[in-house]
Amino acid sequence: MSRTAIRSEVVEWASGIYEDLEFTAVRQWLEGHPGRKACGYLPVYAPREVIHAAGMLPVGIHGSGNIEIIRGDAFYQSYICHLPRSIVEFAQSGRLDMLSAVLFPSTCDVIRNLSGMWQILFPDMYVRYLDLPQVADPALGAEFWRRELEVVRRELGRVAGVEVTDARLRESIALYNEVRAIIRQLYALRSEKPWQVPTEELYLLMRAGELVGPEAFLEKAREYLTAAQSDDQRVRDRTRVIITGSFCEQPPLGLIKTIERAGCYIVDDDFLAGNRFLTGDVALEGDPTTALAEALVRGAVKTSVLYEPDPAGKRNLMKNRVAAARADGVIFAAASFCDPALLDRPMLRDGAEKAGIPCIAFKFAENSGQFQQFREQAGTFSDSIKLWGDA
Amino acid sequence: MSITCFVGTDLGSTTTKSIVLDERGDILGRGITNSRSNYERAAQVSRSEAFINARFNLLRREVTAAAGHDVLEHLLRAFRLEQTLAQLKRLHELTLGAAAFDIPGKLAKPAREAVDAIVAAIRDEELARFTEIDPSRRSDFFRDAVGSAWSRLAIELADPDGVTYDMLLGLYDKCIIQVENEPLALGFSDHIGTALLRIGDPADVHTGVQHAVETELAVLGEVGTGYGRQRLPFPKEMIRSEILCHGLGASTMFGGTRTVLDIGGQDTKAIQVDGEGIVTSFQMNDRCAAGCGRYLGYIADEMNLGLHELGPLAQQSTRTVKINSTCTVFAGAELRERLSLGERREDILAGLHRAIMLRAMSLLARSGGVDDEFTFTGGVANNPAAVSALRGLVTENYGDKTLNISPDSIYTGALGAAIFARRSAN
Amino acid sequence: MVIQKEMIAEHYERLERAPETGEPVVYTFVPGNLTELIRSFGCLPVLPEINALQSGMRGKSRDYIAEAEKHGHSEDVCTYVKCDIGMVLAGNIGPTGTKLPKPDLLLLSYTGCYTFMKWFELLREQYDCPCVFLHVPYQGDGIIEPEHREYMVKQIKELVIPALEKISGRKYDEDALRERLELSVQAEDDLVWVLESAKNTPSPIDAYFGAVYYVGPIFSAFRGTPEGVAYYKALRREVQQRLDAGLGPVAPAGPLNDQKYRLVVEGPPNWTHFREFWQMFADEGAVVVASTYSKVGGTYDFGFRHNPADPLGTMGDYCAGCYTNHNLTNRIDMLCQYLRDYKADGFLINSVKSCNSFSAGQLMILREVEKRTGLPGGFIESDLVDPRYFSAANIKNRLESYLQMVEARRAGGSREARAS
Amino acid sequence: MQNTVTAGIDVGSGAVKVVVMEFTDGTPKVLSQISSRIRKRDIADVVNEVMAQATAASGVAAIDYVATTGEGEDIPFATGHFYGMTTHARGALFLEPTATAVLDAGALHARAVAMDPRGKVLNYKMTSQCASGSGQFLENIARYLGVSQAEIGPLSLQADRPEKCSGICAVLAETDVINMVSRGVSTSNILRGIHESMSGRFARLLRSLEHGPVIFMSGGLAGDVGLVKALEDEFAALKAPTGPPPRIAPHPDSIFAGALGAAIWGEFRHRKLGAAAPAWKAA
Ligand SMILES: Nc1ncnc2c1ncn2[C@@H]1O[C@H](COP(=O)(O)OP(=O)(O)O)[C@@H](O)[C@H]1O
Ligand SMILES: Nc1ncnc2c1ncn2[C@@H]1O[C@H](COP(=O)(O)OP(=O)(O)O)[C@@H](O)[C@H]1O
Ligand code: SF4
Ligand code: SF4
Ligand code: SF4
Repeated sequence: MSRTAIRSEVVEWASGIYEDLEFTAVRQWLEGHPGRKACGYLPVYAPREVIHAAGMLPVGIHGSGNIEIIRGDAFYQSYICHLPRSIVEFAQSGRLDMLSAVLFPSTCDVIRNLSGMWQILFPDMYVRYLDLPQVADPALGAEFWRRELEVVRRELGRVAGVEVTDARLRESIALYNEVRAIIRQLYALRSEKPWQVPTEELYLLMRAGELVGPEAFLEKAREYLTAAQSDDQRVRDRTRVIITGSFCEQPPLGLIKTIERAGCYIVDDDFLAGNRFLTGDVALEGDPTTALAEALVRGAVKTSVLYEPDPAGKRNLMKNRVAAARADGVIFAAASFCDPALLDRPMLRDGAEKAGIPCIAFKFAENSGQFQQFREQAGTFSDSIKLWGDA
Repeated sequence: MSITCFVGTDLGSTTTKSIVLDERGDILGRGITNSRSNYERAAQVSRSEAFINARFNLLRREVTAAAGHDVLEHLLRAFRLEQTLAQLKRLHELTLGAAAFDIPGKLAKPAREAVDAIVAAIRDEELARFTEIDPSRRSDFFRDAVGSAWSRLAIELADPDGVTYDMLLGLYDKCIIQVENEPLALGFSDHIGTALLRIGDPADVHTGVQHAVETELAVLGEVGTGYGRQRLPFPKEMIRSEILCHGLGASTMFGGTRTVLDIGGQDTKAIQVDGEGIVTSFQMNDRCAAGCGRYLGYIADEMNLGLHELGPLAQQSTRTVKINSTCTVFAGAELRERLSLGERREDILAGLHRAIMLRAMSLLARSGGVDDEFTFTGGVANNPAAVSALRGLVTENYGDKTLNISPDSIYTGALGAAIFARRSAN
Repeated sequence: MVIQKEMIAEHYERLERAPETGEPVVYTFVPGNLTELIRSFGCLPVLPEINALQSGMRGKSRDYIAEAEKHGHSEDVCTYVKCDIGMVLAGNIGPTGTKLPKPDLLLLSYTGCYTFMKWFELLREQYDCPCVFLHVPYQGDGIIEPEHREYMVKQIKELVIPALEKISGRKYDEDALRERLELSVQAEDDLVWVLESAKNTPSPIDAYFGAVYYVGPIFSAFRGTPEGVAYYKALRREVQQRLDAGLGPVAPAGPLNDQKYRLVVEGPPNWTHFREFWQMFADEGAVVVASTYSKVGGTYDFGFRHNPADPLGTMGDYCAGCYTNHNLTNRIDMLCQYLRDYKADGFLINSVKSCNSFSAGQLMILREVEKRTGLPGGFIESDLVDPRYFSAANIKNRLESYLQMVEARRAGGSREARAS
Repeated sequence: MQNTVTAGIDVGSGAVKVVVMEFTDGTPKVLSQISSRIRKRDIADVVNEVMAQATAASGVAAIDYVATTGEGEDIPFATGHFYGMTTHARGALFLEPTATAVLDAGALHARAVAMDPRGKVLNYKMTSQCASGSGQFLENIARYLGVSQAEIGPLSLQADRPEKCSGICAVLAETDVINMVSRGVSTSNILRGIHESMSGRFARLLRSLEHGPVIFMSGGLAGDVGLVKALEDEFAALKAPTGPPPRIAPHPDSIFAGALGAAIWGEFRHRKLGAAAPAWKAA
């Protein structure tokens, strides 16, 4: 098969998974693994290693703009972001019945409260709210998180009927280290040659990775990476931008396409940030739970979800990311009503602008259907960077 | 003869409806008009229409027996014609006045001539319509019926370098308000005489008409409801929330009702009632009026169609277009954009109807779901495409449920109010 | 009450003088406020939420919010934050017209609300001052897990106390803290008595609109102070008098003695139209007999009291027990219990746009409480301090419809009772 | 140096505007400008029609660069496309060389754009997908009140006791207006009230930018003197902390700002790209 064909096959596979509102991939996995179970997790970060080590399929629950909302709106007022509506819609229509457990990380109060709703709506599912360690002191934070992880480890083991031994957990950690590595490579390639890795494709691949388990993902990601490295595409005259603020509710694919078509290359983003939450490898030596805890407390990506102990941290974040990605500008694209993203934005934007980085900001919803506004803004942004260069 | 009766008036945001009940609680008359700037007037007009309707119902049996059904129909249409002509006459006077005042200099004369010509043409059309055997349907409201004729004729008569279309339409827009808000004499006794003459004054119906004129309709109780209820000239205890009225009205129409969906012009309500018609929970749309009946009104305007034509057109769709935004004010723009993207009118319309119903489904879910039996009320229930979209969504999400729609659905709130009036009088 | 006004005015004046007197200033939040600890170091607490709500009541929030939005804040986020940031940008003049001092320390007790974290990160940018973070784990499973308690105590010991020692130059004095905690308990007892007086018919208090005044001192700067104790004693006397006389609370347009409906309310009030909002209830003869909002700074009526014998542990329990730190199941249980204990006719949720911590999930609460108690629930929407989101007509319509429904159901219920 | 002829086509949601410009040694001159309301017609037809009229009126035989803006991305004979804010900023400077910001208010949207003296967009802010305070809303109300578009402004200027129009939703605000009419509030006072709520909204947009001293108004609403006055009053009442309130600068040709900007940027690109075959020739 030609490289282009391999690549488009992978993208098509991923796109099929993305478009599928029935979680067929998960159901198929369960059929193919009799006796095993699936555990969902909400954005942004959940310790997938622990789920995997319990022999369960980790299932990222990210909402969707493509599902018609009927019951979801029954639980949410108009001024709450869209994500929990589609998730509740999935759940209430029985599409998530195959899950035996769901983890709710402390991303924001919406997801936090959703954990309580879940407990009431699905009393038979194991539900755990994961209070990520929000603390300035690493020793205290790591110790707290280690204990939390122990609880999850023990209880998922109970749900799965498996003892999550150190050896099992270490194996899972090793596997996820590989996953993290390949994602880093894909992101690096896109940043290097964005025309080779259109964000639309990268995104679909990442999105599929949330549903198929690490083994299947690794296989496809490797195929795609090899093909993309050498499948030469036309280089266009576009502006290099970072998209930030979309770590939880995901933008519709149309928005990603619109931004690229309006003259921008996306060279860094925080879509599905959970899969890049730990910036480095997790240690394979020593107690694996401690290793996971340390990795989060000492090596988490800088994000709105976690407290920033460094007073200059917010100010410098965009500057550092822009430098790393050699970007021309930053697009703050947050989900409407997303507290974490929107409350952080003034600080991040201030820092960026003080560093002379052009910025624009807009809000979307996962079900935004009209893109003119975004096209107009992204277009004007790239117009002005192109017409005026550094001036 | 005297008949005891009870009146309920529902001052909606788009239409005002009245129901007259007799002593036994049977509907004696229905009246409807478009809500307008003067709430009190709107309530008076719809009330007076309900009494006209009541009197026609009173004379129905006698006239039908004496002269046959066709004569009754003919008389009714003649009566409507007389009312229309009376309003048209007033509109004519006012527009001439406005033309003299607003349009300066040498255009004043041609403007007045154009007004004369338009009014004469409308008058002719109305007369011609009267002689037609089975005239096509159109809005019952003077504003809409005459407005669309005016606009059509103004396009024909306009002169881009002289009296323009905008000027002519401006005259209409300005004066129609006054016509609507003046207390014109449009009641039963005002026009029944001339209406009789117009159909040749058949002697065999005189007694029936005489009886209807002479019957006293003694109002023992009156309750107001609806969006504008606070402005009705009623004491507080005679005013009921429209939620309660819709619940009670729907449950009276269909005794098994447990869930009510009411979609009116500006609001949507999902109501759950118990076996007695008492509301147990309700939800209404928040401050955003997206996806309410008015939305369809804008769409109809944009397409130059009557409201009643929208549904049937949407039902010809083969492929529902997905619509996201349902901001009512932008409805027209959304439609234009979709059309410019090459979508078919029917398909867009189908999408719009589905979008409205999706919002309604959310409210229903919020209020506690859809229970058997389910009754759909309010003006939008007259729209077959809305009904079939709703039916589909309900079945998909709640399984098979009995869906009731009454031909009187738009009067549900008024009916509930009238029943309250009757109850509190007893 | 006059005393309350004086207490508050005095506190703000003292804050204004703080730069001269050298009293260190600690900013912190109402839920999870460690007032006794702060005071035991001779520091003065500032509660930005209180400033925000006061600005809302005094008609200043609109401009402050506009100011914050001009500086890049989104329309979508909590308006308390924007109101506060706007106030700071506009010169940091507090609600009573006195200048607010800069914080020497931001004590970020991360309790029951995500926004707190961002709020103080934002203030840290403004003031360039130290910020100490106290992570209070959420009661995800509806209990305070022992490890969580231990974790909080450790943080107080290892992070909070050293930070306070640093800015005040004083050593931690556990006995002084104990004394303050004892004062807290006295005030807490009286407050609970006052809140529970609403079990009487007619209720001598409004446990929502009135209670926001009553909880003011204890939720903010005056817990663990002699002034606080005196205030609650006086309040208790006043309520006792009304109770003895069979009188109801005094709504903005006059006393509400003729109480047609007894309601339980969930959610914070609107501050920009506070009096108008209250009067809408009073006009219909509705009195609120219990509310959850009056528990954001502590769920004392469920038995919690500060325990002087275990000063740090009790502070952990206090933080973790504030209303919004409870999971949904607990919140639902609490409402159901109020409806029963206070013999209410129904409950009403005022859902505010600002606050995800409160609002996300309220529609589910509505449904569950209705299901469990069989009592009718109502739902209205507004905002805390953004006047743009208060639509009087809309709220009035919903409220009226709701109360008419309550009445119809009462009448219907009695008819059914007669029939059987 | 040779003369360059360019055309700018601005496809709005309500109207299509076309200008034809000639540049002599880089100095621009407008040869013709035509606008036509779309009024339920097919957009492609309107564009062709207006283009034909504009080119006929300009008398040129060929156009070197046809630049589109607004919703005109798909016009087949265009040479290039610029995004709306880029062109409005440039067009504004052409019409009002001192302008520091543009308020572009049309039927469906409003946006405020701050630019530097070269027309570079520095910052912008736009309204959301909600119609409250939009031109469409004003249009609906005027229609209801029986007031023609040209009369809105002058009537609003006559207001003595403007009635505030509450409510966030335009549909509900319409009901407010109906209420006002029934309370006998005069048309002038109602219109002024709406203008005030719109100008409040616009001022908020503007104030969230660093808008400088001269605000150019473009878009259909720039022709509304009542709105312009309300906006001026709004700013005057604000007592900007630094300096006098900004000057609001409407311009009789402001509806052409987008098309002008497109034509000017077209010339800029044409110079950069070098001579190519003309984009359009007289038939
Ligand atoms: N004949 C009809 N066919 C289709 N739709 C109709 C018809 N009559 C009224 N409607 C719809 O009903 C709406 C008005 O409903 P109504 O219940 O009278 O509202 P309200 O009580 O708010 O005035 C209109 O906006 C329109 O969409
Ligand atoms: N003289 C005028 N007075 C008031 N409003 C006007 C005037 N001329 C046009 N408008 C309004 O301007 C709007 C159209 O503006 P335009 O910029 O063409 O919009 P768009 O770009 O969205 O098509 C309409 O809402 C119309 O009502
Ligand atoms: S999108 Fe933002 S507000 Fe919504 S759940 Fe995610 S983090 Fe929370
Ligand atoms: S989100 Fe709610 S709890 Fe948090 S600061 Fe705002 S109002 Fe307070
Ligand atoms: S979106 Fe439209 S319908 Fe909704 S509030 Fe805005 S103007 Fe009203």
